Formats: sequence, C-alpha cells, structure tokens
Amino acid sequence: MKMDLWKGIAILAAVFMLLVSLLTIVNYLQIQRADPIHTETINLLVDRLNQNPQDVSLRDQIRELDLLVRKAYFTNQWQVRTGAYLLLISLAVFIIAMQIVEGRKKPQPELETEETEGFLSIQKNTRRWVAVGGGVLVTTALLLTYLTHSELENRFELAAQGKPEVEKQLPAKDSVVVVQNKQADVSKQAEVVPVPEVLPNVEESKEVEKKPVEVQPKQIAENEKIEPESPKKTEPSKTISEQTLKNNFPSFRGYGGNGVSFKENLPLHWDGPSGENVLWKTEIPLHGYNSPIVWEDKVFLTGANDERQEVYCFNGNTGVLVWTAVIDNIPGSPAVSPEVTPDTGHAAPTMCTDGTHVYAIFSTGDVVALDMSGSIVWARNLGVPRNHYGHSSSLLTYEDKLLIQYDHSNEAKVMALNTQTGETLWSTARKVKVSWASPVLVNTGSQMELILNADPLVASYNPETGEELWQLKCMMGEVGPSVVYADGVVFAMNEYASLVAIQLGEQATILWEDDEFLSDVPSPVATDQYLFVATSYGVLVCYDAKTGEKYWEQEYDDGFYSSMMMNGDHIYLIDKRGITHIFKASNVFEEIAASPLGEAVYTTPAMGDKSIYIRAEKHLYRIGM
Amino acid sequence: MSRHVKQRIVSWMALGCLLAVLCSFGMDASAQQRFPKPEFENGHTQPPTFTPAPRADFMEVVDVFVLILSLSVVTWLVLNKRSRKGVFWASIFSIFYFGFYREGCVCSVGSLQNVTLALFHTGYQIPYTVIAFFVIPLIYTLFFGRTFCAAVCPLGAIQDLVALKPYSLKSWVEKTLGLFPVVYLGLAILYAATATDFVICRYDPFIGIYRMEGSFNMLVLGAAFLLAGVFIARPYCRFFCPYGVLLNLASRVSRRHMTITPSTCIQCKLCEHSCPYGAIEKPVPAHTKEKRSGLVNNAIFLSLIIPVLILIGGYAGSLLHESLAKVNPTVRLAEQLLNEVETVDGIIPLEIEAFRSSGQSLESLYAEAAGIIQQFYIGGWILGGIVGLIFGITLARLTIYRYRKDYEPNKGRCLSCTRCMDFCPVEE
Amino acid sequence: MNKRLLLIFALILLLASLWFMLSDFFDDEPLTTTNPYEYNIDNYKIVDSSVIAWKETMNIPVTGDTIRSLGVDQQDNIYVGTFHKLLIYSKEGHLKNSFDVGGKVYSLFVNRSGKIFLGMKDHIEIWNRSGRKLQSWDALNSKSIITSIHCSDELVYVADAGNRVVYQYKPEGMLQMRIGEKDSTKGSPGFVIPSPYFDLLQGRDDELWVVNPGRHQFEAYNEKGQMISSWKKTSMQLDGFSGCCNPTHMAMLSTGDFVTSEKGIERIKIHRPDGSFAEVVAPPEAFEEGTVGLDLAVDSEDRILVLDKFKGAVRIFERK
Amino acid sequence: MEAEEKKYNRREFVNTGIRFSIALGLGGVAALVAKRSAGGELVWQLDPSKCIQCGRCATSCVSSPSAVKCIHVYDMCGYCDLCGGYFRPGTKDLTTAAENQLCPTAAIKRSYIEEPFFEYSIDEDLCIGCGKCVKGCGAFGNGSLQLQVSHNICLNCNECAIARDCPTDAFSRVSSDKAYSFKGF
Repeated sequence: MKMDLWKGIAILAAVFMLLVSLLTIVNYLQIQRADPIHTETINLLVDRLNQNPQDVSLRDQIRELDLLVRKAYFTNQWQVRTGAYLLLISLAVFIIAMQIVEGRKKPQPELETEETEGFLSIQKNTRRWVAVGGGVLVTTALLLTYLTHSELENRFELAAQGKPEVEKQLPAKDSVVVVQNKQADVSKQAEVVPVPEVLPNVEESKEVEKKPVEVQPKQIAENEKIEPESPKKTEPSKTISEQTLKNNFPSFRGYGGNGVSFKENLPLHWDGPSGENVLWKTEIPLHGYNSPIVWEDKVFLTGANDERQEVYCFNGNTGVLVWTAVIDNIPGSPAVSPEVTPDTGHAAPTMCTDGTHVYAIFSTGDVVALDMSGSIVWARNLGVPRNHYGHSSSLLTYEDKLLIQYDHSNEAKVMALNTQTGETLWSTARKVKVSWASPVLVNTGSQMELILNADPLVASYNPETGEELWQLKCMMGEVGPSVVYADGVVFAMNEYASLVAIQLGEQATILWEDDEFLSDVPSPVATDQYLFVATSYGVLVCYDAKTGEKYWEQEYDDGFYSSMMMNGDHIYLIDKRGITHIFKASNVFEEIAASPLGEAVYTTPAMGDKSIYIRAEKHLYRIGM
Repeated sequence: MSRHVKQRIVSWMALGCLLAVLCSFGMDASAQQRFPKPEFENGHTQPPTFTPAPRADFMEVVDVFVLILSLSVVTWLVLNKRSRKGVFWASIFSIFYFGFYREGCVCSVGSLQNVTLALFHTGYQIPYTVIAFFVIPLIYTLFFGRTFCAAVCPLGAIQDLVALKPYSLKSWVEKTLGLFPVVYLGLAILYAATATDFVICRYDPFIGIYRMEGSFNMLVLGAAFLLAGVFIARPYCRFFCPYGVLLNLASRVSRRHMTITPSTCIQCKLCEHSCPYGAIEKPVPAHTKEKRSGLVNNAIFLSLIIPVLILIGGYAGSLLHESLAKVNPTVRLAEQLLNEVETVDGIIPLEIEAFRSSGQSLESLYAEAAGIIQQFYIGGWILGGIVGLIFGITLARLTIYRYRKDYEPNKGRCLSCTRCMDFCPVEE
Repeated sequence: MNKRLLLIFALILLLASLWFMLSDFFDDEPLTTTNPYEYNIDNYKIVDSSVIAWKETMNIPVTGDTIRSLGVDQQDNIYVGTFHKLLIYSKEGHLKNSFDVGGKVYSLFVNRSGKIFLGMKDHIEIWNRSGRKLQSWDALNSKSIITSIHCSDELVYVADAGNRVVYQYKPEGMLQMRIGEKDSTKGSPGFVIPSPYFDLLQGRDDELWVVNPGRHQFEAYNEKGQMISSWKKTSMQLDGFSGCCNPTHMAMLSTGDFVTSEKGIERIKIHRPDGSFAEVVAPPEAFEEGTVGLDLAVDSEDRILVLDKFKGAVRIFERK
Repeated sequence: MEAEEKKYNRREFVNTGIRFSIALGLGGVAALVAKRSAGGELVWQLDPSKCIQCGRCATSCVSSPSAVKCIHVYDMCGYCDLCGGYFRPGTKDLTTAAENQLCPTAAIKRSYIEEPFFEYSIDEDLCIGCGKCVKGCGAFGNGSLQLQVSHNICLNCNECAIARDCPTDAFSRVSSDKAYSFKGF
C-alpha cells in the first residue's frame, strides 16, 4: 500500500518534471528571441527618429515597444528561473520516492540460473574488444590526419622567418616565378621602410655598381688629359704675400675666414630700390648660398641645382658676367645629386682663391680648381658627403694648400689638397658629427692654426701637416657658425649649445661660457675687447671678450643668416630682408646706418675697394660711391 | 531571488554554523583621485564605487577542512561502520556543500589541470587550496581505497543518487569503454600543459545543474548523463572521469581497502550482482588452472608487443598533433592569418582585429604558433605512447589472472559505495 | 529484453554525449563574431572629402615617452614636451636640441624672445633654448594641472584644469588675477572641465580666448578678466563639438579662425571667428581610433602642427 | 598454506613500496607546485586597459546575466550633462526617454545634482556587461565606466569561459586582495 503511494509520487514527480522542463525550454527559447538587446526594430526606429526628430508618434512607438519588450524579457526570465527551481524540487522528490521504492525491495540474490560464460572466454572476448577499441582509435587518428593535415607547423615556421610560402598547387615553373616575385616584393619592402637611413646606401651601391662599368675608363681618360697639362700651367709656386691677400677678399669672411676686412672708405649709406649708391646689379644664373669672393677686379660665385654646377666670374667694375664654367663629368661624381634641403642647397660653400686659381666645392663632393680665365686646372670628387642638409663648409687656402673641412656622417676629416694638382697632401680623421661651419685660419702668435667648429669638438690643426694642436669638447648640436679669433681667444658657439670663449696658451682652456644668446647660422666677430654675436632670430649682442660680461643687446625684427664683417671699428651685418646694419664696435650700441637693399640676403658681404659686394637672393650687387 | 539569498540558504542548510561572513568585507578604500571631479555646491555626496568583495580567503580553508572532514567521516563509515545509510547521507551532504553551495568549483577532478598547468608554466600561480584538493583525495585513496568517490565527490554523489535501476554491463563493454578515461586524462593534461584549455571543466556535465544555470548545451549534457545514469550507474565516473584514473591506480595499492564481507566469505554468491559498477571479482574456478600454459604464452607474446603498441600509439598521437593543436586559440588565429582568411562574410573577426592593434608582428605570432604545434607534437607522442602502453597492459592483464576463491572487490574499480555489504549474510 | 533495450539506449546516450563533446571541442569553424552591442559612431566619422581643405605635408617622427605638448617659436622651430624632456626641431623637422627638464611637460609656450615657458603640472618654469633653466615660479596647489600657457609681452595666461581657472601673471611671475572662476554671487558659471583638457590663447586683439570644454563653448575675456563674448555649438556633426570635453585643444590662424581638435570623434576642424564651421583639416580617418589630446600649434606661415602621440609624430598640415 | 601466506606478504611488501613511492611523488609534485604558488586565493578579473568592449562578456559567461558588470568609478566621472555612456550617439534632447538611452537594458540611472552636473549610477541586476556604455564613456568622457568582474556574482570557475573567448586576453587570475583593477587609477 505504502509502496504504491511512493510509486505514485515518483510517477507524478517524473511527469511534472517532464512538463516543467518542456515549459522551461520553450521559455528559454523565447528569451533568446525577445531579448531586448537584440531588438533590431527599436534600433531601426531610433535611426528613423534621428532622421525625423519631430515625429512624435514614432517616438511614442519606440517607448511603448521598449516597455513591452522589457516586460516580456523579465517575465520570461522569471519563468525560467522558477522553472529551474521547480525542476530541481521535482527531481529531488522523484529521487526520494524512487530511492524509497527501490530501497524497500528486499534484494533477491540472483542465483546462477543461466550458464555463465567461462571465465576464459570472457577474457578472450574482452581482449578482442579492447583490441578493436585500440584499432578504432588508431584508425581515427590516421583518417583525421589524412583528412586535415596541412603541414601547419612548417608553414608557420617558414612564415615566421618571413619566407614566402611555396605554392604547391602550381606547376613547377610557375611556382618558381611566383616565389621570385614574392621575394622581390619582400626585398623591396625591406628597403622602403627605413627611408632616411637607407637611401644614401642605395646611392652608394649604385655608384659602386657603376664605377667598374662606365666611369672607370672615363676617369683614366680625364686623368691623362689633365695631368700632362697641369705641369705646363703650373707657374713656379710663388707665395703671395699676406698683404696681398688682405688687400683682396680671398675667401668666406675675408682673409683667413675670421670676419675681418682691411679696407678704407667703405660705403655706409645706400638704398637698393632707388639705386642710391648701387654701382651695378647683375642677375646670377643659378641659385646658391655661397658668398662672393674678390680678387682684384674679379668677383667669383658658384651656383648649382640638382642637375648643374657652375662657377661664375663677374667683372667687378662693370658687373658683367665674364665667364661661366660648368663643372661636370668629374670622375667619381655621383650620377644623381645627393638630397639636400632647400635652405642649404647644392652650392652653399663659398669659394676661395690664392690669386692664381679659384677653388670651388659643391654638395656632390666635387672640388674644382680653375684658372682666372675659367678653365679647369684640376677636378676631383672627395666622395659624396653624407649630410642631411647638404655640404656647406667653405674653402680656404694656405700657401700651396687648399684646406677643406669635410665633416660628414660617413667620414669626418680635415684635409689639404695640393693647389696645383689636387692631390691630397694630408688628411686627418676627426671624431665629430656633421658640421656646417667653415674653417678659420689665424695666426695665433707663434704659428698658423686652422680652427674648426663641430659637435663635439672645437679643434685646431697645423695647416702644414694636419697635426692636431689642441681640442676641447664643448660643443653640441648641428653646428652652423664658424669660430672667430681675437687676441689669443677663440670664440665658438652654436644655438641650443653654448657660447664658449677659449683661451689659447700651453693648453686650451675655457675662459668663459654663456648660453643666453646663441647663433644658429651667422658667425660672430671679435676684437681684442669685444665679442659681437648676431642670432638668427634677430638679436645682436655685445660681450666683453675677456669676461663674458654682456654690454648691450639689440633686437631687430628680422633675423640674420648673413655673417658679420668687421672693418675698422665698423661692423656690417645684413638681415634677412636685406637691410645692412652698420654699427660701431664698442661697448655702447651705436648704429651708424641701416641701408636697405630691397632684396632678401642670406650671404655674407665681400669688401672690395671702397665698395661692398653683396649676393642677394637673385642678384649680385656692388655698392659704392 | 538574488544569488545572495540563494547562497545564504544553501549555506545554512549545508553548514548552519558556517553562515557566511560573505561580502561583509568593506569597500575598496584605495580610490584615489585621477582628475578632480566637480565640486558640488549643494553638498551632494558621491556614492561609493560598487566593488563587492570576493569570497573570503579563509572560506577556502574551510572548504579544505570540510573536504578532510568528510573524507575522514566517509572512510570511517565505509571501513568501520560498514554503513550504506551513512554513506548515502554523506553523499547528500556533498551534493549540498560541494555541489549546490560551492557550485562545483574547485573540485578535485578539475584541480589536476591546475596542477599540470602550474608544473609546466612557472608563471601560473596556483592557490594552495587547489593543491590540497588535488592531493588529499589521492592520499586517502592510497591508504583506504576510493572513499572519495563513494560520497565526497559531488559529481559522483549526484550520479549515485540517480542510479535507480542499474543494470550490469557486459565485461567487454565495461573494459573497452573503461579505457576512455585514460585518453581523456591524456587530453586534459596535454591541453592544460600547453595552457590551451581546461577540457574537464569545459565538459563537466553536472556543474550546470549545481549552478542551476548554464548554456543550453551544458544543461542538456547534464540531463543526458543523469538519464543514462539511471540505468548505467555512474557513467561519468566509470567511462569519463580522468581523476578516476589516478584514483584507480592509487587504490590498487591501498593499504586498507573495504571488503565485501566483514570476516570470511562463505561463497553464498548473494553479492554477485549487487555491484552496480561491475567491480566485484568472482572467484576463479579451479579447473581454469589447467589451461594455464597456453595463457602464459599469450601473456609473454602480449608483453612483447607492448613496445610496438607504444610506438603505434605514439605515432598515431604524433600524427594527430595538428588537429589537437588547432584547438589552441593562438594556433587558430595564426592559421587564419596564414590562410589570409582575414574577413569572414565581410566581417573582420575580433581576434584578428585585436591582434592587429596589439602591435605584435606576424612573424612572432607564427613563431609562437609553430612552437605550440611543436609542443603538441611532443605531447602527441607521449599521449599516444601512454595510451598504447595502457592498452598493452590491459591486454596482457586479460591473459593472466590470480587464482581467487572468494568474492572480492576489484581494488581499482571499486568505488567503496558499500552497496554490496548489505547483501552479505555474514555477521561480524 | 526491456532491460537490454534500456541499456542500449543509455549507452547510445553516452556515446552521443561523447560525440557532442568531441565535435564541440574540435570545432574548426573560422573565427567570426559580430558584436551585437557595438557602440557605433562610424556614421559621424564619415567626412565628405570636399570639406577637407588641408593636406598633411610633413610628418616629423617624435621619439620619447608620453609625448605631451607642442609649441612653435617665432622662427617656426617646433618644440615638443615629453615625459621629462624637451625636444626642439627645426621647421624642416631636424632635431636641433633636446634636454632633460626633470618633469612632465604638460604644456609649453615659446614667447617672442625665445624663452620657453613650461607648464610642469603645478608650476611654470622658464628655460632657454640651450637647456638652461632661467626661472621657476612658485607651485600653485596640489590639484593644479597646467594645460595651457600663452604669453604676450606684458601678460602670461595660464590655464589650470585642476582648479578650473585661468591665471593672469606678469612675465616676471607675479600672479595678477584669477579669471573665470565659478562664483554664484557674481553669476559666473565657471568652467566645466571633466577631464584635463583646457586650452587658451590670445587672439589678434590680445583678447584671451578660453575653451570651456564641458559646455562646448569658446569664451573671450578682456585683460581685466571680464567675459566679452562667447560662442558654443553642441553637435556630433561637423558643425559642433560633442561629448564630455571638447574641443580639447585650439589654435588660431592669422585670419583669426579657430583650429580645434576633438576626442571621441577624432578630427581637426576650422571654425570662423563667429563660431561657424568653416572646413576640416583632418578627418577621423587620419587618426587612430581612440586618439586623444591632439595638441595644436600654428606657425608663421599658417601651417597647422598637430602633435599626435598615438602615431608618435608632429604632423604638419597645409592648405591644399 | 604457508607458501600462500608468504606470497601474500611479498605482495603486501611490494604494495607498500609502491604506495610510499606514489605518496612521495605526490608530495614532490605538491611541494614543487606549492613553491610556485602565490599563496592566497586567486579570482578572475579583467584588465580594463586591454578591454575592447567586444561584447563577449555579455554572452560567454556561464552566469546569466553575466558576472561582468559595468562598474562606475565615481571618482573619475565628470558628471557631464552630455554623457557618452548614457546617451545614444547623436541624441538631440538630453532626456531619459527610451529612444535616447544607449544601454540596451536601461541599467544606467541618470539623476540631476546641480547645474550642470548629473550623476549616473548602475543597476547591477540589470547590467549585462555588454560594455556599450564603457566604449561611449571612454570615447567621449573620462572612462569612469569600466567593465569588471563583480565578485558577488562570479563563480570563480576553474577556467573562465569569458577568458577563453576574450580576443585580447584581458582576463587573468588576480590575487583576491586586489580583486578589482580600474584603469586610470
């Protein structure tokens, strides 16, 4: 009786369980459908509403629908949860009932009624099935492998090494082509990524490739052509007296490059637009940032772009372009000009002359010596300079030597070439970064010294031998201004670094330092007493040369690129707009004149007889009375 | 009904005194200002950031304590009291405590994956409690047989409850299916060791029931196991459970295993069909002794081919390594990128998008994937080899037998459920 | 018979479960999932190319951690403040100098004489181009975050996002005035600054323009600190600003037009002095998603400089 | 009989040997593993700085609704009127009407404090952890809305189902005494 009751309960619980689970499943599926998150309709309606924000009925429809969906969702969720509890309870009831039912049944030992299989045959049968099971496993493994194996690991390893996959499906020939193409792509990519680094390399490699093929024979030919000539032309080497050099304007910033000229009666007032005191004005064919040099009645300039390199000679009296020498076909010269920035250009270094020849250097590393009539005496390439703006250090001569500061990122050195033949007399390697400053050659009392400014060294060399005389680690950055020397003190500076006054003596020592006003491009001038600094952003400052005390500062609206020139106690400084400010070299600021040229000027003026030569943006001017 | 309340009720029912000190741990007070928020003139105070504390650490220690306690109690019930009723109520307790209250995490079965992962990956920090859950049942089994399975394991307990109409399986079915847990264990270890997945946890059929929620598939799987469990007792324990493999091995050398009869067997055969798990070894009839010589030859032959079976298994496993490795998410991602399947139905899969924004290079991903496949290759050899070895041993063992004159539980397979004891007429 | 059937049924059930587990586990479907909860503002990121009147002409890669602030001097040299360094680039993008300033540069401004004003979270430091510290002003308070500086010859304006106020200083460092503070007695609504973006600049008539980013409003003040005009526009479309804190930065062209940068919908636009939308400098597609804090500067040639810390570059835009 | 006894003893001896070597091995493994253990308990948590709000937290969790919730870090909130986490993009009028709300389950409550500030709070029971508001707040606001595993709901599964599905590996086990990790703090 009791047994039947429990049995009934068990059956009831089972039926109930089935029903609840069915209902719960239905509900569960409904939730999936009515999930408010997945109601695309509401989102669509909202999009429509955004397009017609005034549609009130649409808005109300959204709100209503939202409410409905939400209600349905939560009701369903409640139902599922309740269902789960009911299910669990009914399961528990079912189990309890069944346990009781089963527990009440007194176990009846099942006596051996049928003949049991023999123990051994059971074992045998089991062995067979275990073996079958193993066989099934192995077969499945083989089958699966056969069906799905795709050499993934090898492919990954190849791909990890960046190698292209060999396409198996293609016939052999095609696959080779494919692989080659892909490899070509890969190498292309590899080149393109680090653009600034690799480009020069590419050029170099091109150069290397070409040399043996085309250029070599030419080189030999040229050498043969030039060399027999040069000894004929070579006049007995006459040392030109210092006075002659001083009377002329043989290099950037005058004789020795120290920013001092030795003239009298230079003009003070002029006016470019009206032509006042402008003796002549001539257009310059090709652009360049180099400054004019003067020898007697000849004025020399260079100009270049990425295709042509030219040297110009003007008649100083008339302004007529006397000759133009085209510099090309120099052995070793790169086929493509190196990339330079427009603010440096291909013709930034100023020429120099020793009265016999004129010398010029270009961004390509081409150095050329011409005679006064414009024919090439010798020419050679120093190796393409690796310089991200373009080479800009100017040239100097000392006796029979052409001195070249050649500080570049692939090779930094200072060298002297034979002015007659162009061969290297000495070359001293330097541990410096790229420098855009120019060398300065001064007599420091006991000897001639070639002083160079670069990051990180200010260093001096014996111009005869190239031996380093002294060096000081005190500079940094991308050095533009050249040094200036006065009375045993060398002044070096660079913007974003510092201004250093170096006392020469047994040992070069720092006399004083300052970092308030620093120049980026223009070079300073100095007297025994004063140092004058012009900054590229337009401030002019006077320091005490020995103590570093600042006497005065003067701010101009326009900045300066042009370097200062000192003549007597007058200092000439041209701003970017072309106005030449002439002021007294004294501890009180006194501007004598401000004379406009009417054209932008970035170069340094050259002082001639009672006149000044100025290279402006497009024209060469001679100013004088 | 919020989960909170549910948890409380369950914990009351289960432990009474161990009422949750849950969530009483205050707010995270580390809230420091990043950028000053507005100052309110009307004196509004900002509510605290809602950060409910996780279950307190000492509660985990309580879990370990409960585990040891229930293991001891069940062992005592099995070995000393020989009480089926006691074991039954112990399993009810386990269902409520380890099942409904602890919601099946962490269980000993899953802990073997954590231990494997910790062994192979030094970066993975395994909590002490997980180690305890792994080691303690094994130690108990080593000394007292599988009393853990009898009533402590919540997975076993729930199946034991529903084993209402158990029918015994043919020996060959039992043996053949009984080899699957080895494969399962191997797979679980392989996937845990490669930090790919916790397979056991993923296909734990009863966790959905204990949590009373889960994905549809998970619940259906649980229902299927319970349903099958009515007729085939404890199907998960016998034909799936990977931890059971370890317990089986440990139990074979157990010091004090339960016995069917409290003293001497009288060969009444009453217990012969009492075991729903087919774990009672019948006496070996004396006349089989005569055919022994043939069997010895068989045994020698089968022992000799064990190395061959290991090689075959290992080779098959190594062949499968790629299919096995494809479960790994890194390998899947790398494969898809390699095959240039970057969009599926015009949609860029999130994994690929995430990979792209991670900044990792394709090459390093491929290298990583190749490394993982290599791991699977080695793992495949080992896994296959071990499976081959087990098959070989099983086959070899099926040719030898020990002369047995009494009814005895198979020490490996016996789950110590004590059902058979009720059938034994022998009094102590 | 019945028993056998049940057994077979149970076994099949088990094998089916096993099959399900295996097939689910070794499921080899390609990865795909769409996000049903996608937060989608793509429609607002589409910009018609006809309104994009500028193009990127240069890109100066900036190395350094936490690239933060941008400035330009009279010579168009470009200054970038990073975690604790100041980098100076030439107009052409060559690194001229870099030096350690010992702190995070939240904002910077270079005055006419080349002095560099650095906003260092809670105080101002003045440096020169060679890396020498000339002056360091007193710290404000712990809440301060100096997000913008602008100086004329007579006055220095400092935007403090943390205190939601603009300070007016003398160039020597004397605090003159606090501008724009919330004050209900004076009916001053104050600046609403939900996140540390608060920019200011001086207009062509030396009037002070301040962004009130929480209200999407531009406010002009005279040197006495009185608001003299304002304009605002809230919209996700091109004609306005949206979200919590936009625009994040501004600059002014020589025409008096405002250049603005936004987060959320990453874009740079130009608004006329009256606030009406003029044109787009860079559409959202020019930036990585999630780009914030695009500091702006305009140089003497009216090039627009954008500090994109996500791409690690100063990006320069010029009119097409 | 005696032979049997002997055999039995030998078997017992071998068993004891095996038993102790297994126990020793187990102890060794446990000790090795324990040495690498951090000690305390570990809980699942997601790293908001890796989260891309893909929406899988809402669907992958074994709990429903998900144990991952949007948690409002009030200290970072700007209390904006135009909240990117609350309003659908492009909403014209800033009201709490259904058509303006971004949250699919309307789990965010907006309350007025004073001009011009509003406070946003989250109804935990409604939040499904989809991360939609998190993305909106991150894009336009301070990112004060962040997804986190809420530990009163998280079951601390041995292997988190969301961790398995997370495309950016943002889920990891963290020490339970640092159970929450907010970005920007």
